Amino acid sequence: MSLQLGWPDYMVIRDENRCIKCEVCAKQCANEVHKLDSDYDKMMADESKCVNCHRCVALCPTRALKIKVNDLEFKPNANWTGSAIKEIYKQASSGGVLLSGMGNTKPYPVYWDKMLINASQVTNPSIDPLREPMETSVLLGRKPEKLEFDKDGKLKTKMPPQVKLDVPVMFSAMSFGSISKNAHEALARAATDLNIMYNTGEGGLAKEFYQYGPNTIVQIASGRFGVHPEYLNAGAMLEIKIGQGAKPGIGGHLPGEKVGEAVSKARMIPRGSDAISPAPHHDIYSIEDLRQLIYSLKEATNYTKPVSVKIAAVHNSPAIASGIARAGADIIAIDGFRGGTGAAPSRVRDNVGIPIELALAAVDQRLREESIRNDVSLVVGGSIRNSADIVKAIALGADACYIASSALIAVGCHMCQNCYTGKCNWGIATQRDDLVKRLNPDIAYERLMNLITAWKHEIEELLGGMGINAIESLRGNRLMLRGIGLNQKELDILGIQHAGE
Amino acid sequence: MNYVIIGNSAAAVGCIEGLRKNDTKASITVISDEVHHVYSRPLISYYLAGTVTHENMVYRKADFYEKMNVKTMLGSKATAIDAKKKAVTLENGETVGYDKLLIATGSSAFVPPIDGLDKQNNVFTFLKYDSALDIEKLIDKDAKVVIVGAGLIGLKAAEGLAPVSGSVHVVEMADRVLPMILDEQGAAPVQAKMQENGVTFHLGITAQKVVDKDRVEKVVLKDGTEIACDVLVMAVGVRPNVAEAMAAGVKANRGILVDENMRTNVDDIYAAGDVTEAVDVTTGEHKIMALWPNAYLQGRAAAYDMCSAEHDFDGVFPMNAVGFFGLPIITAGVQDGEDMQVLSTGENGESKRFIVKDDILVGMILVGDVDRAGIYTYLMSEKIPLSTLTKKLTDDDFGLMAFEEEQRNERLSS
Amino acid sequence: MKKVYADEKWCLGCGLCNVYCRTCHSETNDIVKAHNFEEPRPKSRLHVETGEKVNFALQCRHCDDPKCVTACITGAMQKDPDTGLVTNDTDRCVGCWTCVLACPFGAIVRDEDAGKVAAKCDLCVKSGEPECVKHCPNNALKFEDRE
Amino acid sequence: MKKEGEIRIPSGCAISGILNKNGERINGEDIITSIELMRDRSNGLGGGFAAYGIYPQYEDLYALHIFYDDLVSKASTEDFLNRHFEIETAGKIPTRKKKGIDGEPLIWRYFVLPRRFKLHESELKESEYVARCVFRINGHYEGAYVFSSGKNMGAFKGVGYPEDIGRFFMLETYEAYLWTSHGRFPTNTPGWWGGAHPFTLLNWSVVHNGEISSYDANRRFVEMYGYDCTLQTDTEVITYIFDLLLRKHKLGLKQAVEIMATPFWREIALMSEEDQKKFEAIRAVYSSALINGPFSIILGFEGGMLALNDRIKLRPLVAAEKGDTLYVASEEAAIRVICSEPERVWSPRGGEPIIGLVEGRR
Repeated sequence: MSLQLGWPDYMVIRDENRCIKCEVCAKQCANEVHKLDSDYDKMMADESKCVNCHRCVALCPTRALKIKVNDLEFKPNANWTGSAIKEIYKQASSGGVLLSGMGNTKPYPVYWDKMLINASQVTNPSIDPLREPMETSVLLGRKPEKLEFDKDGKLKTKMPPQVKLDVPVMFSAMSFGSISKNAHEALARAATDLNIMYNTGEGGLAKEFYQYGPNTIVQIASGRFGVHPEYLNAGAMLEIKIGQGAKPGIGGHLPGEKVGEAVSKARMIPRGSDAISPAPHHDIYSIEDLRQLIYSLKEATNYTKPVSVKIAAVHNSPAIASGIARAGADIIAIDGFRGGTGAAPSRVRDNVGIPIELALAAVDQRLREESIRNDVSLVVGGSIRNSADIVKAIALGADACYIASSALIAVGCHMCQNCYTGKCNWGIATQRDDLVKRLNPDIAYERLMNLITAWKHEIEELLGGMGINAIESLRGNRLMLRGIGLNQKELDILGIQHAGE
Repeated sequence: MNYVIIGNSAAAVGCIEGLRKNDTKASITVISDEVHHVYSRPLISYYLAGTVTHENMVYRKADFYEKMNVKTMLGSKATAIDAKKKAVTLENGETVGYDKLLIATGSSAFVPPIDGLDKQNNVFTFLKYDSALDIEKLIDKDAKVVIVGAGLIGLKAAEGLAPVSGSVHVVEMADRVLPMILDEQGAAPVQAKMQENGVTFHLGITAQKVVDKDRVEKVVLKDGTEIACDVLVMAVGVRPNVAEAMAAGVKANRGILVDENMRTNVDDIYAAGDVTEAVDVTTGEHKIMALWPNAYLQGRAAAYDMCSAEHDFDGVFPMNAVGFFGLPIITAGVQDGEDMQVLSTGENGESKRFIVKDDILVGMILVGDVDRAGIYTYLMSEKIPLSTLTKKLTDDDFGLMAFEEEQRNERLSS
Repeated sequence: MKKVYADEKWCLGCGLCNVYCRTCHSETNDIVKAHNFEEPRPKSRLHVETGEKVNFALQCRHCDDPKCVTACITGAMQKDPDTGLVTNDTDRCVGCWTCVLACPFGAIVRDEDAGKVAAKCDLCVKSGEPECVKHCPNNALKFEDRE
Repeated sequence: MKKEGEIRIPSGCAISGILNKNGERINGEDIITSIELMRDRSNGLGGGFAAYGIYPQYEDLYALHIFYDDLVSKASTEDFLNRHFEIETAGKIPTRKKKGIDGEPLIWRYFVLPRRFKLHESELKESEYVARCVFRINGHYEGAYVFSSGKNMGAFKGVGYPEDIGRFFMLETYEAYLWTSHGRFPTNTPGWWGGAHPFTLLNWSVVHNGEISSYDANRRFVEMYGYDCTLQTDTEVITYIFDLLLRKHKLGLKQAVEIMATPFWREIALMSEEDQKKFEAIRAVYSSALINGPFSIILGFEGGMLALNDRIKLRPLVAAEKGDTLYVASEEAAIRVICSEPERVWSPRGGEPIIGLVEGRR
């Protein structure tokens, strides 16, 4: 079909006075947007291929390039917006489901930005983290109801396995396959040196990554790719992935092009074959089935590693979370609907699930009402963008946060949302050798270290400001939060008062 | 230890610098019939063309001898060597004793027998700074220059004199320029380039006689062509200056025979530079390789051997970089022989010609595009089998990428 | 001595090193002017070799026993005994290209525009790190002392 | 303006405690003198005392001290009391008129025991039964507030300077082996008698100087275990944490301290492997019972007292000893004013407890 009803989404704007025809843009664009025209000795652009990933912009040594959203518009219509119309064009031309990468783009409320953090003034001294100890470590795992000591004060209770994080942040599940080996390596190395955890995602684990075991969460998802006893015992924590915030109720699909030799080995599937994760686990059709899987995994790992169950934040999350806690999970991970993904149907991504803030507040409250909040750890993810989001999440009741998009942005992701094409110009969401090498894990590692170290400092500052010197004293400390511009229902669900109250 | 060097050019400097690397105290004496501070012989044509100043003619800075603690006896010709007494006799009768002696006397121009060519004061060779200074006095915008010989020296003389004189005619017995190093394909663009710049060639012919009174006024070729002449440059060839050495019992063919450490057959007598016949490491044959870089390396190799110092001297082979009016030419190794395979490429007056024997690169001629030629030189000196390379020699982007990964990375990390 | 080392594993062949090398060796020290306006056009002293799987940027290795120095007919090419830096005195260089012939890395660049002289990496350390290293977007060039 | 319990009110304070380790009883004059010296640490909006050993004649009965806003609330509360307790005796707590003390509620005292069948029916331990009844009254009977519920001990508190409160309650007429007291400096309060310190539950009493920044984390933690933080005060939540740890989880005082002012990770790192494991377990299980922010507290209980600072000592706390008497106070002067030549005076480090136990008692 040659009839194209739409037009390129972006415009490539080149300052001819600044362009030095070094061709860096051409060499760096996997979408082949830029080209040196030798007849006219000028750089030319095919804008229809541009995905606005900014690789060319970032590398252009003279800042001669700008990518702008194409400002060509339809007749103004608040209902039939340009994107609504263009999506119809696309589907009418392709007959396919609209795909997208990364997180929800719709303007739903971001509750993090509607909560404000408290600080001490006069009655209670703020603490200077540069001068006083400031503790950001947390322990994830199941907690017994109480501890027993003998008469000499020695501990009698046998503790279930715990995982200690120096900062309440973990790199959440991103499979080797959806992201490149170099990205994976950077995450693993940074997690190790930060003493936090990274998550294998559902892609299994290449042997060379076993060395990062103490800081690895091995994930078991519905496709069971790369799952075997050695894998289960390779990490320090296990995670059953039930759902993902970006696509609740949907399985995964790694296209065969991304299944090269290394990915094929790690996943234990033939090279070039599509890796399709079913929507549900076909051995979990109910909560009691989950219990069986949790205990199977505990048996397989000799009760030495905590088991997490990850769900997408959906309407009924509090009850589901309660069930998970009672089914024996040690950690409940909840992923909000702004969370990222390598590929999701756009309609699902943009319309299914609920914001993590509300899910977190509701789950924490529900578990407290059932007096089981202290039994389990609660980890939340789904668009944690900065240290303040983390502080707010913990004040709402989380033990720790999962970050993925932030980590990828730290190593270069520009949120073009085209991960599913496998042509990630930043070497992150790709398996193409020439693109993969663009992400030097040494650099990526350092940037991740920097990011989390910076966040740690900020968390310490915010804690100190609140007069708190251990992060556990912030957990569930909702008095430290006030809402801004929220209605009473939202305040009630978040369990916070409005600013000024 | 007392080192004596006869000669004061590249080989001498190589020897001095080599000695001083290993021995800061020993006495070093340089004896030369030339009066000049060590200068760069190949720059003579540049000097005449006015592109290099007198100050820049020096090969090493003015304080070189002082810094190197070298005793110089410049303007003193060594007339005899007594290998038994280990002494050199100078023209003035003085003798200089040595423990180790380097003969680096270079070569002299060979002047063929031409009728009437005798003792005229406007006939020059083009080997020494003194001749350049003499020529300079006779050159003006109307001066007519005739050069006999279109070898390297002849053409460099032509290049140097063309811009500052009225006319330059070059007479060459062979049918092309640079017959010793270029084939026809390589020679044509050189000739063209020189003609563009005002040089007239008379090829495949010899000068039969000169017409003179007290100076040469005309050169008459075999076919009777007469060429008016104010300055005549004789550049048909050179001869190593071996006489004094041979008299002392040093063995020589055309040049002094030396081994890989520049030793002659006589104990404690070494020879280096244009005066020698050394081993061409690409062929294993002894030959004269009268080229500046080789002279330096040989002088230095001799020094290391004199001091019994470790030295990873790879030996030398013919290699040369020249250029005429901006057209660069690089040659190395052999140009022909048995069982040779020739690979060539090129267009628009640029050409590359590689001579391969048994999977090893043994020679090349690059005209015009000489970039990265050293990589080929490296292939030759290291005798790297071409079949291990991932690219063809004639590929446009031939480079270190052609090497296998391990070798390449070793090179990159050196 | 500290030298620039290329790591072909991470080189993207983007050529930014060339851009910054050229700029650093320009009169104006301005990228745009150096590339678009300056006459003669400044030369980069690097060779970026690109292949299907690997790329690398190569510049003068500042060898211990530099063949370019021993080959130089004018004495323009010298290795500084203290710093180890191999530099070419462009006032004395006549552009005979013997160094080009001698350098086993092919690292010497002919600068025909700037008066026919050999151009080579001088490690431009005035700003701490050579420009190519500083601007390599993927750490494929390292300025290190590996001896 | 919202009253205590409807809003959280930060405050600064003075505290003081006197314990005779032999169980010898002294009257209330000394503790009043001690707290009076620190008058400028209070602002007249709250003061109070806890005294142990004051009701030897009713040693086995729960002494409920209750504030009533009015007779209506008294009537309904007494109805509740009658249904749940055998009331041995009841009456107004004796007071005297005191300048600066006004607006006092009705202040009643009941010596009670749980009704047998009710207790049996509840299947609770006696103490838990009593505690729940207290929560019930405080949470659901408007205008009534039980401010003391232990045996052979009692709290006396109100709005005013502490020394005035002490004299208002005629504490010189009581004899106790342990006295604690509190002068309050709330930054914003309508002055509600129930909001004054000490806060008590059963035999626990807590006086506290500070404003704990972990409040809501602590509150939401204890509320999982049946506590109802109606007052939203630090002392209330601290008391409940003590009650949870000491009474419900049966931990020792030392462990309670190790939980509430737990060592820093960097200190734990230097400990023996066994202790590292212990503290890792403590910080895992009881992380929400860590009291964070500035505080110095005195926990009074039947068997003695425990004084404790926050981990980085953001509030003052001084201790002294003379003979069998242990003194703790916010300021050294407040000790010296009643004990001119102490044998030993020291300032405990942050997180380091001072524990004084009475011979022969728990």
